[in-house]
Amino acid sequence: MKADMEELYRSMARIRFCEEALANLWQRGIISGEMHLGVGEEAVAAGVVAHLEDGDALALDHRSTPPLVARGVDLVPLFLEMIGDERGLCRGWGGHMHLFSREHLACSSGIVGSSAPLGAGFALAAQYLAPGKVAVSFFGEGAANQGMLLESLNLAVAWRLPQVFVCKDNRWAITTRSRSVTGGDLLRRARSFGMPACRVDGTRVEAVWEAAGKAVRRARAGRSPSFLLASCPRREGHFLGDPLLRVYREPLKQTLEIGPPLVRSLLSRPLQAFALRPLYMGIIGKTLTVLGIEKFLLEPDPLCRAARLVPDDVRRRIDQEAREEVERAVSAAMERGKRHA
Amino acid sequence: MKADMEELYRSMARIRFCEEALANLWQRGIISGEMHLGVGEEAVAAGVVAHLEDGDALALDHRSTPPLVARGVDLVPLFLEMIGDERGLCRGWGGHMHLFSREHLACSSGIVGSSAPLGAGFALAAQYLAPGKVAVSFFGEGAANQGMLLESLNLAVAWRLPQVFVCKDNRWAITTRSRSVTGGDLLRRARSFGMPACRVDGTRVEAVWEAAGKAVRRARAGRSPSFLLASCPRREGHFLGDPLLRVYREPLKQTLEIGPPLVRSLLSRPLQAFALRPLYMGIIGKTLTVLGIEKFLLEPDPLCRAARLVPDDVRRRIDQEAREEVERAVSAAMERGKRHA
Amino acid sequence: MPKMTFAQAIDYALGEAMARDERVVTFGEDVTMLRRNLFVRFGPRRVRQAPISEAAFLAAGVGAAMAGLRPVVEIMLVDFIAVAFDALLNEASKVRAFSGGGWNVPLVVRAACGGGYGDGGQHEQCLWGLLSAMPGISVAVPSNPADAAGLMLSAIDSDDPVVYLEHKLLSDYWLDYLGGGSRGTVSFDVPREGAEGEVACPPSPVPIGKARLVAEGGDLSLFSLGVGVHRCVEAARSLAERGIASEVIDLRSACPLDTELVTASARKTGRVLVVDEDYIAYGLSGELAAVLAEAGIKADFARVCSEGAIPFSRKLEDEVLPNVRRITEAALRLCEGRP
Amino acid sequence: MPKMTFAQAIDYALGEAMARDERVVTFGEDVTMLRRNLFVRFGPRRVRQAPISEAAFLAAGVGAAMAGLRPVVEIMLVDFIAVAFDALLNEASKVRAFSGGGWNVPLVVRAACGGGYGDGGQHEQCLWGLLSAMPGISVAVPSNPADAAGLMLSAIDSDDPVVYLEHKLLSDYWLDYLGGGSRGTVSFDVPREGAEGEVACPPSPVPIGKARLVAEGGDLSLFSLGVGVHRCVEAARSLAERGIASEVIDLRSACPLDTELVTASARKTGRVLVVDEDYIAYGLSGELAAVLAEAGIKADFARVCSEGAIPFSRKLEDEVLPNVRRITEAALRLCEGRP
Ligand SMILES: Cc1ncc(C[n+]2csc(CCOP(=O)(O)OP(=O)(O)O)c2C)c(N)n1
Ligand SMILES: Cc1ncc(C[n+]2csc(CCOP(=O)(O)OP(=O)(O)O)c2C)c(N)n1
Ligand SMILES: [Mg+2]
Ligand SMILES: [Mg+2]
Repeated sequence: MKADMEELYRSMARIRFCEEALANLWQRGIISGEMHLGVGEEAVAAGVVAHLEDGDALALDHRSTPPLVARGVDLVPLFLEMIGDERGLCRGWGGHMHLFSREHLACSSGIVGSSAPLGAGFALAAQYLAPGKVAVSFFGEGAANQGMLLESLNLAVAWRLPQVFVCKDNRWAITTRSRSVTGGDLLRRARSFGMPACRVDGTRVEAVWEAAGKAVRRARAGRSPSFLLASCPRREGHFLGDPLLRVYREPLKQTLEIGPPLVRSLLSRPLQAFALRPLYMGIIGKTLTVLGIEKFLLEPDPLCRAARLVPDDVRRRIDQEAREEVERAVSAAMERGKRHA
Repeated sequence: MKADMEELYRSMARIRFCEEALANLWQRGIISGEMHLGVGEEAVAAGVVAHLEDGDALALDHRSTPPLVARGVDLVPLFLEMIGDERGLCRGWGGHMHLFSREHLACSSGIVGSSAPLGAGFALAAQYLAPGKVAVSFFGEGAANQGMLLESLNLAVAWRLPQVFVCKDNRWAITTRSRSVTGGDLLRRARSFGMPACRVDGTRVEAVWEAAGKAVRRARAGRSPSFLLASCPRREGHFLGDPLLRVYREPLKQTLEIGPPLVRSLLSRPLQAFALRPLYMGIIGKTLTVLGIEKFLLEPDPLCRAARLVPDDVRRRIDQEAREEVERAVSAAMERGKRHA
Repeated sequence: MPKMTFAQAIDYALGEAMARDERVVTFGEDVTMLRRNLFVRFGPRRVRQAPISEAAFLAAGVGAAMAGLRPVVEIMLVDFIAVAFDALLNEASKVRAFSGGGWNVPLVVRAACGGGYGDGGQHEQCLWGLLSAMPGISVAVPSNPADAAGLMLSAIDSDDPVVYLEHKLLSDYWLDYLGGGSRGTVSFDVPREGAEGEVACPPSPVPIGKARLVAEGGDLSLFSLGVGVHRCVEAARSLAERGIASEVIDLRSACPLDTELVTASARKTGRVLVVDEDYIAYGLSGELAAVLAEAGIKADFARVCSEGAIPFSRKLEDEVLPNVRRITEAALRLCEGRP
Repeated sequence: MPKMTFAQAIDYALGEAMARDERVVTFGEDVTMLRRNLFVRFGPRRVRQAPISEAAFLAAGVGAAMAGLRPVVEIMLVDFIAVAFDALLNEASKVRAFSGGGWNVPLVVRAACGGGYGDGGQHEQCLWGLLSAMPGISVAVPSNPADAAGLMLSAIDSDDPVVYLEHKLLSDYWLDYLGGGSRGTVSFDVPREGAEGEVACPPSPVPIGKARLVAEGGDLSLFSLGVGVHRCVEAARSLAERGIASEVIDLRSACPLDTELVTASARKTGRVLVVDEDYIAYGLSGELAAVLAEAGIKADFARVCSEGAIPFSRKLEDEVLPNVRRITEAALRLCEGRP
């Protein structure tokens, strides 16, 4: 079987436009709290979710909208939920980190790592109630150091759960370079629990689709769980308004905010380790720089990459349809939200 | 450097006689609660602890007496603690699962897996307060599925902690065959976190001593943590009075206790899966048999093995000295305990 | 009605529920052996051995319950729930709220609790206070075989998470396992009416949140649950000898509380003594005090609870856990108006 | 005395403690950035980045404290303590007891808590009730910069574990991070006297367990901590307009409780209203009710708390968290003797 590039591209476009709409609503103050976008993860979400069918389950983390959009969750209740409306997907109780759709067997949690055991539970239930169905857990590379996630890798193997673990490796956990606090290599780590694991370029939807297909089929056949390590960029910082990104967006303002206290610390008494302080300052500076460079120069945009695999006119048509769909959903949500308020 | 076999044997003999004394006190009802013995683990405890020096730390699990005895904890307060005396090592508050010796930087915990992060903390403190000192964590192969232990493997590598993880693989976690609930292989698992790991026959003290020496030196030099997987038999069941062992010790009595309810279940209505029930019954039976056979036929006794490496007369002298030392300590403890009661 | 031990009653109810409903499964460490009678009946698919990974398998229980199973997850001793706390605090107890009422978690967490056999403070805690502090979870604590069976049935039938606590002093096999009952050389203060008794056949459900009036009396209300109930009954006997008539109420669950029965009794007697094997601070005794105060009941009030960590030494332990002497003394002080 | 924000005050005290005592170290996720001012001053050895492994690094904090360090371990948001609960419940809080008093754990657990910015129920909990239910641990909850600095010093100086909770509504950088304060389009009901104020230089310790009398009054006692204190002060103002004089007490710590001040105030006013952003059941309000009842104080009693999970929607959230309207109404009912 070959990937249906048009459908994958459509899925990715829908995700991207939804994320952009969310960013816009958030910037306008209509969405409250943190807002972790999945911009950059479109290929992973689209490529994996394309293999799911009715009765399959999804356990998601704090970047839960892309897989839900790909899964076909109704956009109007989704946006209504985001704006805290009581006719939202969760009646305004969940919000963007706790999106639940019973109909799609999809849940999310803001506790890093918990999507793994929750997904294991879905997979376990499938063994009894719906053989042949699978559960997919999405999480980040930072979550791969969380105990319950590591336990789940073992549990899935021990119980032969029809589960697929999808690790979205964007190399960062908030402001921490994950490599700097992670021992060994995640692929070997997953394999060491006795499940097949493969690395895939998470900016290439066709590659994700291919690898995910194998993993899902394996799970469906009841053969074993698998682990997918998909590298993908973090194009919008950890969350919207990420102070580190703001250093680049509003360099003057942020430097004025962050700078003076840092300089004060540099000179503060007693002068313990005085000679070393510029070095420490340098570490902070370097983190900021790396974050900035990665964002602006090096990271490929998965949507652009996918676009190249679709005929131009088709792509334009899909773009327009997806954009209109999202715009309609946002207006409908805003409309109903207002009427209700 | 070569192992000082006499000293290692002495350490093992002391451990064994202490464990036997504990068993005796427990059987007489003088020690309350569970009693997990370390009979079978003498070579691991002796071989590892022989490398420790002042300022090194120990984090232990529910089989904590062997390493403490090897470490030179005073036997009288140790026994006094076991009998719940207020002049015991922990004034009668800790008991056999919560033995603490501040003087030896040694702690234990009955929560499976916790010795790993507690040991990480000791190692962390050493980095600041006592460079060159190390921390050793002891735990079982069953604990290797506990999240905080897995996290600790990563933490130790990420922070380059001077820590040695010692996994005593006795193949069982209470009545569970660990292999049946463990994915992959523990050696690969430890290595996948980026630390050296090696397997060693935990019934051969000279082999343990050699492997532990490398690991401890590596930690002392600040180079990295290591993982030791030492296989060792579980010669006394999970704990004293283990009902599964009793099937062999008091076959008639136990069969009378365990049997009839099982048969009742076999025949209970409604007869779901009736045809399969004898199979299920067989699984129970097989577990019991495997446990029994392992104990009585296959398992080598580490103490006997070590004895062969020591001249006969020396061994006899050591045996006698150790036995007398333990007997003296037990009598002193019982004496004081009585005086106090 | 046949006589059963406390432990038999629980597994009897669980077995009946499993026979009745395919969706009821149980998993946890060592269940093959701990529940061997159910294992022989239902096999390894429905009585499933788990690795020592409480955080993962309890959260898996949450997911499985969301997807339509009715799992009874065993966490051997309730003390170990600490390593799996997130599954309760941030997942199980919140799904109904977060989903706007659209999704629920029919999960039972089964664990043994309580002390009195000298196993030390990491294995003898009760923790029903801690567990009741999470909105969205019920906590059932039976004190006798009939309730043990009835509450287990209700827990399994409940559409929301229930923690079911089985006191080890009432459960012969736990005492045998952990207290070393196999030795003839130890004995435990096991309340007989708790450890064995009649159980309806088939077992009849006991609603969670309905307390039981164990003894009537007009001078003093004794509120407790689990083993504490039996200690209260014993204390009430010795109080009766001094002419004090105590009302003993078995709360049966720490959450929800049967505020109706509790307030009625307190109103009647005007004196309340809470007997709680769990920790004194921020626990059952506090919540009861607040419930009474909110209802405008200004009863005399005292509490006999565990004041801190439970010591290993049997002698020390007997002093720390609420015992008949402490209960009686506190009751007398209360009745005499002494502080 | 210089003016500081709440957040500055905490890190100021922490920085002073680190400068004074080499054994004070801090670690947790993202501390390089979250504590960048301390990082620049003390470097990566003493401000140490951790993987997302709270269970391991909090327990490592326990071990490190036992071995002589004085770690301040950051658990970003207190909600996440659930994944590391064992380190507190079964390790940190029990070492002193288990070792027969011979060993102690000078550990500070620092976490942000509280809601009011629309982040949903897994990120906005208070949990000081849950944390206080473990014997052997103190829980400090400052409500203003001076206390924030002073309690942090005392926490670090304490020889036993202290959980130090930093309310996000008072901490500008957390609000900026999690509430998205960088947008000009949102606003939060930040209590001004809590978010900024004078701090002694050098900071002076505030003993843990000593409450503060914020306002005197004879008609009614309002007990609270954290942001709740400011809500009480505001309610007291509007009550004063109706001729009701409220006494406002900032408990400053959920455990230990300043029972002396609390009972004195309740005795004086005869009416107690507990305002608690944490959950209503099995929490602070209950414990206070029991403390009062035990002391024989039969005051009128009511509580305004969070009744259950905190909803995401700002509108719903404002209703669930104790707000000035709910406090005022409850106070009025209490003063009018209505239920
Ligand atoms: C148990 C827990 N610890 C910490 C956090 C705070 N937190 C939220 S997202 C995040 C980073 C997660 O990194 P990763 O898993 O790589 O996902 P990413 O955000 O990069 O997609 C952290 C530490 C949390 N929500 N839960
Ligand atoms: C967190 C936790 N879960 C379960 C238990 C109960 N338990 C005590 S010992 C044990 C088996 C441990 O197996 P292993 O680590 O292999 O050590 P062994 O007893 O074989 O030496 C279990 C499950 C516990 N004490 N703590
Ligand atoms: Mg990441
Ligand atoms: Mg083992």
